[in-house]
Amino acid sequence: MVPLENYLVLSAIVFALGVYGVLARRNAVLVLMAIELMLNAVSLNFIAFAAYLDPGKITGAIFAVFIITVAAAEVGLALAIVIRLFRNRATSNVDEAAILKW
Amino acid sequence: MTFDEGQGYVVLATMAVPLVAAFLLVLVPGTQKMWVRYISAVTGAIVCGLSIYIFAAYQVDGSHTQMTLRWVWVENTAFLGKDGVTLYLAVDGISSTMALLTGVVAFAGAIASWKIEYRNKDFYILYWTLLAGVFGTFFSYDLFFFFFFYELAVMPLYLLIGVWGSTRKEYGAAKLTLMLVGGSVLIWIGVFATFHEANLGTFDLPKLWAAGQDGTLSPTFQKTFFPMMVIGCGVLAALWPFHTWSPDGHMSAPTAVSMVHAGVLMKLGAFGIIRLGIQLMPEGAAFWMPGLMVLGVIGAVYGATAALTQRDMKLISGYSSVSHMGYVLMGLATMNQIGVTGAVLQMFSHGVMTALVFLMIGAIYDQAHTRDMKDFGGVTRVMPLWVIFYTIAGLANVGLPGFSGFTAEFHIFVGTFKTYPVFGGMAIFAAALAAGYMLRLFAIVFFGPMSPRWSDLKDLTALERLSGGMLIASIVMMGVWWAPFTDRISSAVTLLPGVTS
Amino acid sequence: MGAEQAWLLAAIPAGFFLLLSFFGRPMPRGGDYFGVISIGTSFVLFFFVLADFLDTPGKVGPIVNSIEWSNIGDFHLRMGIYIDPITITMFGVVTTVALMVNIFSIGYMKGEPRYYWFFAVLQMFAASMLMLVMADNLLLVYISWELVGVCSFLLIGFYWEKRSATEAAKKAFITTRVGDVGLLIGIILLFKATGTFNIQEIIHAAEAGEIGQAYLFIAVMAIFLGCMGKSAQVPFHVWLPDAMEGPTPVSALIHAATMVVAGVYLTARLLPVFAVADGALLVVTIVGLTTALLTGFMALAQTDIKKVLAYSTVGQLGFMFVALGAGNPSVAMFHLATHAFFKALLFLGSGSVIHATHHNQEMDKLGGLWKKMPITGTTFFVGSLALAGVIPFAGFWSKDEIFVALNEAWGGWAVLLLGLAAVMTAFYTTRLFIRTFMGKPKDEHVYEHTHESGFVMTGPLIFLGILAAVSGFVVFHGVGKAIGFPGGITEFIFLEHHGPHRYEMDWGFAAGSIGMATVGIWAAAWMYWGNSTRRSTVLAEWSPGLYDMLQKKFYFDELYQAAIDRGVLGFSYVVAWFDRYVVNDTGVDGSAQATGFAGGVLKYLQTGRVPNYAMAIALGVAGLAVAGLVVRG
Amino acid sequence: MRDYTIFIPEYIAAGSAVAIIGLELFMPKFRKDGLAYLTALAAVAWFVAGLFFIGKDPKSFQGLIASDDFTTYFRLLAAGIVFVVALMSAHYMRDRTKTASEYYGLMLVGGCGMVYMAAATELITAYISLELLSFTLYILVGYLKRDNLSSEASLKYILLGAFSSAMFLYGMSLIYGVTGSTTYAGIAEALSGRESGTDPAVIVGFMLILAGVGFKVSAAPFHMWAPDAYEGAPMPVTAFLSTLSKAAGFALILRLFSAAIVVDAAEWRWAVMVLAALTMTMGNLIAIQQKNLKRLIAYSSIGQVGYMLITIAAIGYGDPQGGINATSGLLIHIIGYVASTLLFFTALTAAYNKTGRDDIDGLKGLAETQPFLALVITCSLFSFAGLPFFAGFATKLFMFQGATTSETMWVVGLAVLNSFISLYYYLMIIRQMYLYEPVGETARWKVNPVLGGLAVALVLAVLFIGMYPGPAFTVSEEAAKPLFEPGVATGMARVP
Repeated sequence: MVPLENYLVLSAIVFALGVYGVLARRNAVLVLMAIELMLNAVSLNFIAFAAYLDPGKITGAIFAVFIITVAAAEVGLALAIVIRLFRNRATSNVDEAAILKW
Repeated sequence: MTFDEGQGYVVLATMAVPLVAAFLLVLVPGTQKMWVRYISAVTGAIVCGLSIYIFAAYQVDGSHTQMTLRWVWVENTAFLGKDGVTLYLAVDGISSTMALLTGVVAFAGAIASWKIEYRNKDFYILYWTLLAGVFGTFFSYDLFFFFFFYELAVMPLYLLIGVWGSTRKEYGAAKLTLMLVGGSVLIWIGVFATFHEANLGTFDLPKLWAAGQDGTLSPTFQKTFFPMMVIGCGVLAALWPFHTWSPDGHMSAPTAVSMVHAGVLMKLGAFGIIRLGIQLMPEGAAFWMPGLMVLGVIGAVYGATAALTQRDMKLISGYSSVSHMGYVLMGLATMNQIGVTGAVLQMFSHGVMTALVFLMIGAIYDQAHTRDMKDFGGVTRVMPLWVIFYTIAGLANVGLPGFSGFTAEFHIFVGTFKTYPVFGGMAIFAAALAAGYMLRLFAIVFFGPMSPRWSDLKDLTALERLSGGMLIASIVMMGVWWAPFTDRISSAVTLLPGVTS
Repeated sequence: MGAEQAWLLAAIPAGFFLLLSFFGRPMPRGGDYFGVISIGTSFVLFFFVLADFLDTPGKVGPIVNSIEWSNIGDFHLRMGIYIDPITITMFGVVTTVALMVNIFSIGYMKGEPRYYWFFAVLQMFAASMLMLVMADNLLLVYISWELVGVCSFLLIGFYWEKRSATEAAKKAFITTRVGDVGLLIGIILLFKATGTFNIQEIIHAAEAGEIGQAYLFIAVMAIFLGCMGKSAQVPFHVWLPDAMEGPTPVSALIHAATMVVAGVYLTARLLPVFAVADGALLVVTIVGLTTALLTGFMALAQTDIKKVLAYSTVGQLGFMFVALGAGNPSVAMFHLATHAFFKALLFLGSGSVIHATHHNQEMDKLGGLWKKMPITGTTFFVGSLALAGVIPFAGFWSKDEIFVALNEAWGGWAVLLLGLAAVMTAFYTTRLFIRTFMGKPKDEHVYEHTHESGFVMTGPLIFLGILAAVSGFVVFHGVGKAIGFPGGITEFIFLEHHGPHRYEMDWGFAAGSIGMATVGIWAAAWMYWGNSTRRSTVLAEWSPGLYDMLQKKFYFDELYQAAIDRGVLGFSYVVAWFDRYVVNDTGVDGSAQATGFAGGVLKYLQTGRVPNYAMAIALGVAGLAVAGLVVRG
Repeated sequence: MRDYTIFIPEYIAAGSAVAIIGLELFMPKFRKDGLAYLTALAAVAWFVAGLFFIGKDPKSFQGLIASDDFTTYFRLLAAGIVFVVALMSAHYMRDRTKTASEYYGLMLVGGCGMVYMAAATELITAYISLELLSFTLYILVGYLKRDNLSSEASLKYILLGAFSSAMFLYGMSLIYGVTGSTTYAGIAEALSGRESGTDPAVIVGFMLILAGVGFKVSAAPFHMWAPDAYEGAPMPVTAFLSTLSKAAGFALILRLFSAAIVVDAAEWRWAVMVLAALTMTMGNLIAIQQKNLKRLIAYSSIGQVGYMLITIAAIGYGDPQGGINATSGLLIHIIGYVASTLLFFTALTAAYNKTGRDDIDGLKGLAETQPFLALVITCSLFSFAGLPFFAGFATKLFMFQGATTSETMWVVGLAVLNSFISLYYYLMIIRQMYLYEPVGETARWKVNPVLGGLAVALVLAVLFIGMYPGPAFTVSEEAAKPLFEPGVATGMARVP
């Protein structure tokens, strides 16, 4: 059986990639994708922990399901807002959405 | 209901009448300017009468605190144990004297503000709120309410100065308010620390005092937090070097606010040092008092020196207030009966005489629209009564016998000499400088040839005479027959911890 | 009325002060008659007190009456009166001169603005002065001391429309105030050592040796500083000549006869304490001598009648201090009294002249006035003789006694120096008299309009003239006995352990005194008799520099002015600058600005860009996690 | 046992939300301000229903959701906030949008989210309720679709919100990994049962959770979304954000920290203290430089969060009684803060409806043209600054007192200093109103009676709490107690 650590390291790497994506990407949609990566990493974590540590082996999985559901809703909402912004400003570059500052 | 409880309601009324007046004024339409004035005058008279009663009815031979009123406010909740927060009002010898001061100055200020036309309703609302705060602080025997009223007294100042003031009023108002609240920051911290350290679950001051004296508040604690309390209160008492709001603030403030502020509010600071410093942390006081003495002396000399070359009359009084409050701090720092009594005497004395000075400056500024001494000269020709009043105030300021200033300063000097002869000498020297700046003002403003520009200045109005007359009566009373004051004050001072005879 | 009720002497004028100052203005003639009534009552009461005092069993024993004033813990303050021969003498001097001056002023001040106010303040002054001399404790002394100072201030500045008057008033008050710093320090030091303000108790404590020598010396010197200020001793003398800006009756009462002698009075009162402190009396002597000499020189070159008299007053006060320095209060008080009479006379006389010549007090414009003003001239002549120390006028006896006492105490060198001062006194007095009353008028216009003053003014002159002529005789045992005293003045006023001392004429000293007076008078006559311009300018020609220095009064004023401008005011400017720019603008406003600036910088962290915000979150988490691992791991 | 009755108040709220949305769907011409009044009515019903739960025995739904006094406290608070904000929005939204029902519906739903955040005793539930509130806020912030700022604010909020909830989740996953449980009781039991020594996963997990909740309450350095979102959002939503969202965040923090991870307080309390210090300082310093009122209040509320966080640290440092002290302090301050903020925004909305300006200069001369509003705004600002007579004084004093322990003393001092700095920018606002003449029109104008009445009621509330804090404090203590007593709230006997 693959040791738990492998899952955790994978999850950490994916999470870090997600964080990198959020920090580095300028397109709002890509930022959203990066956030999805992070959420996926979390789900992976939960499932791995559930499988290895939780005697009931179920809570983590439930959590993962919820995360997926919420993430879907989140992306839907976020895309709607991005489109809203695109309509108003003809851009989806997060750097250009910077009227509000200081 | 015992007699003492009944008197407790008098104390409550003294504090509450201004509040009620403020509330009534909220209901009066702003266009009814005369009604606003009548209500304020009546309020002033009532408050003044009540405070005279408190002063007169205080039993010198009676118990330490009299006229007690206790209403439980919040108790047995979370960290508050029994008597957690109580509306605990009472007077001792010191606060009865201060109450008298406040009553007189409040009435004088209220009728001196008669001629305010611009939004006088708002002015009086704030004015009476401020005074409720002042009275409340003097009467509070509960730390929560002490601080509550202390802040309440500071709160309205920004608008009072900012809206009705003159000469760089925004700057003066902001600086004054911020510095005073900045001082109370330190008191806040001290309050939290004290409550936590005493661990009694109560803000009841007598219990906390007992804790301070029996060592529940450890010496280390007291030494750490005493400076905070004293500097916090000291800002309001123009403790050097936290005094700079005084010249600027007074310069900007309208007449009545200057009167009340210099007359009464600055006393709150010194009063706070007694209540929260000496009484709450006697060990800290014993340790730090020499430091306070040094600052007091610096303030006394420094204020007088800086006043020597000022040209704005209000600046002179602003700096002289710094100097006189320096005496108060010195008196407190002597930690002996005569000195501390002198400090409280000086609080009263400086209160009435500075109120008179500012009343006079206001009387001429309203007509001349300038306070620059060099603009004036020979004013005696057109305003003889004004000159007489101002002269009395000035001479009291100089410490001339027969006026309150001497009585107070004399006691402070005697007290100071007992422990710090050199500082006492410097303080007396500063009193000589006071003669310098006051006489300079007399010579330039009152005397000499008169510029025709001022030929139509009017002398004091009837209201100003009444207002000034009351203050002069207080000045002369204390100057000539000071036993009623010293009896009351010393009856309380004797019981202060750490004060030697 | 018993002597215990002597406080009425002060209370009555005080009451009239209130009456006049509140209601004087609308009264007919400004209520000037109330002034006379007020002081007159005190004057009459003085005789009751005197009679009662002399009647007291044991004769000259002091009379004490005091009440408790305030209590602070175990600090009990009592206020009361203490009547002894010194007080009695001062009572006599003050009430007499004050009464004369009040009467004189009715004529002199006629038609002046604020007429009622003048009389009101005179009452206030009389009350304070009387309180000063009967106070049984130093606190009350200090209180009265300051009150007379304020009256002096108000009266010098009576003509406040004149800048010079205002400046003079200010100068007088502040100069004496500087001395008062010392006085108050001294009083408090003595209180600290003895725990009381009561003069007699302090004296007992000092004599019992309860106070350390050095401490006592410092305390006594501090008090003496106050006395010097009040009595215008060098270097505090500068205010008195300027004080001549006040109305002349005021100069007579306050700046010649009474207030300025308060310093002498207080030193005399505390002389036992001075005597205990080693060296204190020497200092007193030196100050007195210096003053007598310097002001003698200064008076030589003055042309203003009143200024000459002012310098002469300072000089005579110096004489009194010399007497005190010799440890002899009786002589000092004796000279104080005679001086009060003749100097008041001279001032009132000069007031009469000034009044008659429409406010002309420059000798250069006067002259030959005797013919026009016989009464004034005669009485002035008497006064001058008394001042010059011509036998048998009052000044001779008291001055002669001073020489005797001085010789006993400090020996010949001091006598010589003081003798020089006496010569100069005779010189400038003669010069003054000759240039004002003798010779030909220098300004015909002024001369034409001059006329003798009315009786209300000449009456007091005559009365004081008589006193100036005869009051010196009280030094004799027989004379004193005849008017009811135990004997001559030295048998009436004395220090307890010195005991009464019966006056014996010392012919050697008397001859010396007469000689000195003669020399001075002769020299002045030689120079100024008969409008001889050649001789009168002999000094100016011989040494213009010296003459200029005399006229400029040894540059004291210039020196002080520079010290005040450069020193005190300069320091004040520095402090004010420091307060504005360092404490306020840098400290207070600076910290406010720094806070605002910090906010201004920090707000640029808020770039408005999502990646930056996300970076902040990420860094925050990372930072916390790392810190956590370091701290806790 | 499945006791569905404990959700009755939320049934009312959520049902009303659906009803209101449906109403507009079927009656598009229905008055838009009418919707607001209906919402307010629903909030009243919600509130009244909530009243029945006061002092009842705590109940738990499957160990996931607890209904106790703590929950009820936030239930009533949520209903109150929704009531005020709905009334506040009536004219504002009527003038600016064609459809308003979702706005009001979401507001009610968001309120439910807050209640569940307070009630959740399990991580998944907590997360879901957090997202429930967040989603409604994302939409509300961007509700003015055609408004550039509104949509930008919304975008920033959702991107960063999602980012931080990912952090939060990652933290939860680590804690789950260490403890093997997602219920607070299970976590606490597992944490206290661990052998001594510190597990890096626990530390990192705590920090990530801290970041997640810190984002919610806008603690520095996770606060940066707040000023932008506040400024861009419609005015009433700003009020909603600064009251309900903050209170909800603290509800979650309180239950989570005191019930689940207090046993390992040594691992996180210092971090909370540091965050508190950083937050209050950043918030107040930057606020000095602001020109826009909404933005200024955003920074000011960040400062307030800094103060409130001290109590969380104090819970970590204290014993159960200390925890009750600190928590009741925090809860009473939340009452005071919410009341003052709502008061401020009520008045500001009234002014904004007239002038259309939300910068500080826009208030110039308000004391001349509308003295009542000027007075109300002054009251609220003084209350923020903690001056007496107003709620802020008493509540802040009690909060700081409750939060004072030997260890947190220095942050309390810093907090007081900061509240002094805050006075400066409050005075700047007051200065504009009172010291300057109005620009343009100087005639007096009338305030909408609804807003006026609301303002009067809130002023009275603020004054009452300020002068007689006893009742509010008792309520706060009652609400705080369940967190620190063994029982439903923690689901277990408290671990020492």
